[in-house]
Amino acid sequence: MSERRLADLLAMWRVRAFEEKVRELRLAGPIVGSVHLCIGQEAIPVGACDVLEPEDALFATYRGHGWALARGVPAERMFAELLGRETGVNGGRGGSAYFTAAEYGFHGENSIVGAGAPIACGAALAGRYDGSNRAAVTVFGDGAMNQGAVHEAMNFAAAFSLPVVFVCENNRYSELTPIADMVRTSRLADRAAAYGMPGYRIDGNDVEAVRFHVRDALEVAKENGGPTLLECMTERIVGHYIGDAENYRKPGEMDRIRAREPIARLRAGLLADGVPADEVDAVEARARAEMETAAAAALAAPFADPATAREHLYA
Amino acid sequence: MSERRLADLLAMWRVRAFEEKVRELRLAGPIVGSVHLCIGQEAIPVGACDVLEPEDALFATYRGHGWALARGVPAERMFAELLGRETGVNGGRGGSAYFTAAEYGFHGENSIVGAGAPIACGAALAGRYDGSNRAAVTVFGDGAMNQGAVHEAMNFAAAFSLPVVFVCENNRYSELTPIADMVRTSRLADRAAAYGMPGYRIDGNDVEAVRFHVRDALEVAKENGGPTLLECMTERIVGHYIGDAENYRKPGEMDRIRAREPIARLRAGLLADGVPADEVDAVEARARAEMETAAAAALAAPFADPATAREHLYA
Amino acid sequence: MPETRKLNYGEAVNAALHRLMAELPETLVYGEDVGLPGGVFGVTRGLRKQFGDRAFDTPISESAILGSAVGAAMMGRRPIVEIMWADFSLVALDQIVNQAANVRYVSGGRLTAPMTIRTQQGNAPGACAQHSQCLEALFLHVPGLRVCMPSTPQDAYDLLVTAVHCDDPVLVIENRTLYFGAKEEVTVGGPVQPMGGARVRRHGSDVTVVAWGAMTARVLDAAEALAADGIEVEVLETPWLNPFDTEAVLASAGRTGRLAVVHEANVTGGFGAEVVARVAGAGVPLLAPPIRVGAPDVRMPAAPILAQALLPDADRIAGEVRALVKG
Amino acid sequence: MPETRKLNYGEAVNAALHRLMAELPETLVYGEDVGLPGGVFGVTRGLRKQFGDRAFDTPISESAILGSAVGAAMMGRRPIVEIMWADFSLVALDQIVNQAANVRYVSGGRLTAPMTIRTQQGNAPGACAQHSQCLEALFLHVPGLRVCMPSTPQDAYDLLVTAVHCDDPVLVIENRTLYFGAKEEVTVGGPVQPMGGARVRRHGSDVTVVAWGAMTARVLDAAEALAADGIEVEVLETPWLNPFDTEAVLASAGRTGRLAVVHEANVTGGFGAEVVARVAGAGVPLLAPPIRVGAPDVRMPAAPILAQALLPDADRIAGEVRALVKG
Ligand SMILES: Cc1ncc(C[n+]2csc(CCOP(=O)(O)OP(=O)(O)O)c2C)c(N)n1
Ligand SMILES: Cc1ncc(C[n+]2csc(CCOP(=O)(O)OP(=O)(O)O)c2C)c(N)n1
Ligand SMILES: [Mg+2]
Ligand SMILES: [Mg+2]
Repeated sequence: MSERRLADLLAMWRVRAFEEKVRELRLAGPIVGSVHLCIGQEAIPVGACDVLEPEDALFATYRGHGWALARGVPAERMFAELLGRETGVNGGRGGSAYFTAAEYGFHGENSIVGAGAPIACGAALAGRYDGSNRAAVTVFGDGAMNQGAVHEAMNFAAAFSLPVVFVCENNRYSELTPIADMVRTSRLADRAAAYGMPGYRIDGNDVEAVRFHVRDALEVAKENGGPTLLECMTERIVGHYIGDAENYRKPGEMDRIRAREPIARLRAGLLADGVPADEVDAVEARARAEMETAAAAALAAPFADPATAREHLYA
Repeated sequence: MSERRLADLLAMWRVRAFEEKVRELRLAGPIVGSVHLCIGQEAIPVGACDVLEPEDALFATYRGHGWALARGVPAERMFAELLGRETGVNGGRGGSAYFTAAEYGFHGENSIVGAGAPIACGAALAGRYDGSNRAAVTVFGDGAMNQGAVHEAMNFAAAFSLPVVFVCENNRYSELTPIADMVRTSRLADRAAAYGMPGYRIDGNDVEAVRFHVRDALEVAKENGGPTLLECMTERIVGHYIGDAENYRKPGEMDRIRAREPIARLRAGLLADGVPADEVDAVEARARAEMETAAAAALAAPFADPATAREHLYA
Repeated sequence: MPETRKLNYGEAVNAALHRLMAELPETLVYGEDVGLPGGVFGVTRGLRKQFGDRAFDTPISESAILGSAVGAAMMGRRPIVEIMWADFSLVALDQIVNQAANVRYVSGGRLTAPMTIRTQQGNAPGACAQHSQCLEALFLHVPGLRVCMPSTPQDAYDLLVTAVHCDDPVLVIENRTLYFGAKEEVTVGGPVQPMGGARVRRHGSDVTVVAWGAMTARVLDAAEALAADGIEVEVLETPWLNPFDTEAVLASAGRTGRLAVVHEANVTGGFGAEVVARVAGAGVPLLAPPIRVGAPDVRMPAAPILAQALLPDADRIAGEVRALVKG
Repeated sequence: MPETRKLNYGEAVNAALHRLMAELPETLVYGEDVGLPGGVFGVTRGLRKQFGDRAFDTPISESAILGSAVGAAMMGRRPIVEIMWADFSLVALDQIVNQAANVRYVSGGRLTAPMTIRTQQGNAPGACAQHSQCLEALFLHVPGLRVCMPSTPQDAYDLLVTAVHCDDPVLVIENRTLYFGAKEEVTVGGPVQPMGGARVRRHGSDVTVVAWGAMTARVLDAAEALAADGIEVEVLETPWLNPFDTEAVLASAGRTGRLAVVHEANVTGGFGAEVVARVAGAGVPLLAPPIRVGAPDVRMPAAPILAQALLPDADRIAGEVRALVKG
């Protein structure tokens, strides 16, 4: 048991160390443009991807680095992507907010709020005809629940009992605006009932809870039971994007967030269970070292070749 | 009491007689293009418009003739509109499916499924600032419930407690496709809970029930209680549009529909209550006569002047 | 084994769909009312019966229809989805422009979106401003999409077959006023035609008129009338708008020395501007400034008497082309 | 009482919004993050504080934002709504094209939609294909809308003031790479300027370059470089694209005998085609075929090194204009 929890911790630390390295590279210059980190939300991708099968399709958002990493996309190729290198998963075409790596079962980030949900329905639909046992997972934020495309996707999936898991990462903010101010009832999971599908609000900072619920939803989906909505409660420890002044935070908010963030929590649990502190902390060191190595390799790679910028528009 | 019911009957007969005359003119030639009749659904506009105040805004769909008539738009100007005459409410620019008559409190049909719902939110929002006591009513079909814009509008209205009444005319079909096949749970009123607003499924063929619920929803709205969704169960006695072969009808379906359609039902109720048959039937005759007169006047009006076709694009 | 059948435009689309469903098992056909009812224009009739749940009806959810097509195509299906009117694509344009058009480019070709969007557009008598627009110019400004607009039964068949075989997103824009036109001899079952290319619908030496969609027939009528006046019009139809056969236009305009472009869409910002700009940019010497004939920049009124005052018809086209030739 | 202030582009927008909220009680300002946070670019800062609930945040619901603006405008409000990126308008284009643009025309002027849509567009370093598009051509093909694209602080102020005073729907397309530019002297509080008109940003006799948006500054840089080579460029900025000052373009091109149009949008189907087509159609005699400079027809890659290879910069513009002049 503590082995799995250490593995979870490592996976979460990989995500966090990746994100922290990205932030460093963004602030130092080599990475440019808008970057959305998932620091504080690591338990969701780690718990979910652990139970995905290779045939499953995964659609994330601009806040998708953690999902890609947890799905197995090599960190070096992700750094390279953010750095605009030839070796990036998309050779720099996608960048931080819109890369894709289908060869690793990661069907892409998306920079349009809510747009991945209908696309995931299509991936699930395809499985009806291609003999695969595919389910599709689509990830989006609390704010995306108010976007028309997400509504259409939920009804479409429910009406046709498509194997889709709708993962809503409720980090309480849509950019700089509290979701609580933009809805009348704040339990977004309850919206599932509108479509006749199950919806659960779960602790998104508990990797075990995420794993349980995603596995359960995938099983239902693959047994032709149709879609599920999982509202995973979490919080960003960082801004919406790198550079966000976070003026919207309330007094004490950050302390509260830090007290229940998933990594600190799992670490505390492991220590309480008697796992030696050095063993636990070695995990962090290992993850950080991996990310340093990956980043260094990416930084050493050649830039994307401008002569190729017009390629691959059409078949 | 029977006086009000006779008035309801007259109002419903006016709608039906109008629609039947439109069908005649469409089949005979003078009206061209796609026409969507509301025969069978008359109780909804008649019950609802009876309790609307002059300051309220009303947004209907392409199936909006009944709503316009019940709101007080003169039949002659509506016939003229459908006939492309200069005297039409929009001088022929709107036609059967997209006319508007704000001067009568009818803020327009709309030929894009679901598009009127966000617009109605704006009309309601305006009332917050202009000192009026306006509520907005937006009408759409069962199929429109699956359109993204309607979802966004419901959340928008609920989040801001806007005085909007969402009237869903559930006639069990979206064009030629049963709504039951396009949703997982067929009680559309239950979707209101997703937004934290009340939702009621009501008998849309009972003019009294419609009046009660719309009045109640308007009162709540005007007391700052926010929006309500009313799912009004009804059925078309006619095709989706004039010319629809209605191949999708099941055996016995039309008989069942005719047995509970609102006019026959109210007529039977009046007779059962002892209102003399000739008094009841005089209502139909009066409505038909009015519509014949109105249509004749419209047919006698000059066609819209092609020289004006480019006017009124910009201020 | 190619064979010849007498089909009208709508039937030709239907024949192409039957062929495609039979020869490409990865095809799916779906959209509002396209399954059991066979489409509001009857164009998808028979598919549900013959191909079962590979043809189905959907909710009125254009974002879900288009988005799911993107996702299914990424996974190797070849969806053929219908947007009932081109006007309705505007509720979900994101899925075409921000999603479908990016798939191949951003992934460097590792993911693709081989999907076909069938739609139809234009004015028909009595149609309102929300059911009358010609929107091809919007799609033609979006790199990553292919766009065609057949006007004959043969092209309705051929272009759809080519579109569905294409490994990129293709918009096939049909026209409801053509569906129930005259039956013509249509060769079905032949080889998949290459994408692109123009059609010389009439040879002439005095002026080149480029047209597409429902305007093609009106231009041919106008050319007939002008021939009686001794004006010989070369009518070049470009049913493929992306890829567009610029060479054919340059060559014809170079030969005749005069150019008119006719489309039903509003003139300003219409694709006619692009055609004129290409000819001007290529420095083709012309005897007179090129003209564009289209709907004036106004919304479309429902009353036929008003709409007719705006839409190009054979008379107006002939008049403008005559003025171009006679100076 | 006009006064002069040192403002950058973003501050000029902010100043215009403050003025408009103060002078037109029927204005409302709303959109995603525009209220309490003051906008993701800080452009709406202070409005919430000063004008209370006339400035507010909304859900991420572009159809609701735009649709409610149409409805509020019909009822006499003058909403100023923000679509954070022009790319996002594609999830809700229906409300602009099928709804807002039709209100006045269909009702014969009895209903109107005096709403302003503020958005911003274009590439900024690192931005992905879904956050980089220049979409003005789509809106310019829609009769019933007004469209402008200010590039200077003064125009950012003036055009927005004019837009909000206009009784029709107006799109004001800003550019986020300009928001934090240099402060300039801006006259605020002056009379509402008329809609339309071009700006001669530089006089020259050898070639006319028409530009708008973020390209204007690059064209001016290119003109400076070309002047060193003895090529005198007339730089005509057309911040109003609808109405478009065709006369000014014809006159300038007629004077210089050469025409280039520069925009950041993809070339095919861009509004540059319309400008060229108007000049060609007017028969303005030119010494060389007109050229269009813009992004090639491809999606926008995120890596700056790739994007730079596609976007027109001063060097490329100068090179193409030089080739035009030198033949
Ligand atoms: C259609 C659309 N509208 C607006 C935006 C701008 N935007 C980017 S992220 C974001 C907030 C999303 O909030 P949420 O869904 O809660 O996700 P989070 O960022 O919190 O993970 C917004 C409004 C967008 N990208 N797409
Ligand atoms: C966005 C959009 N999609 C599709 C259509 C075509 N269409 C017109 S009416 C209709 C069916 C609407 O069904 P419902 O909402 O139940 O209303 P009803 O016609 O039954 O009154 C459809 C699909 C449209 N007008 N707009
Ligand atoms: Mg969030
Ligand atoms: Mg219905």
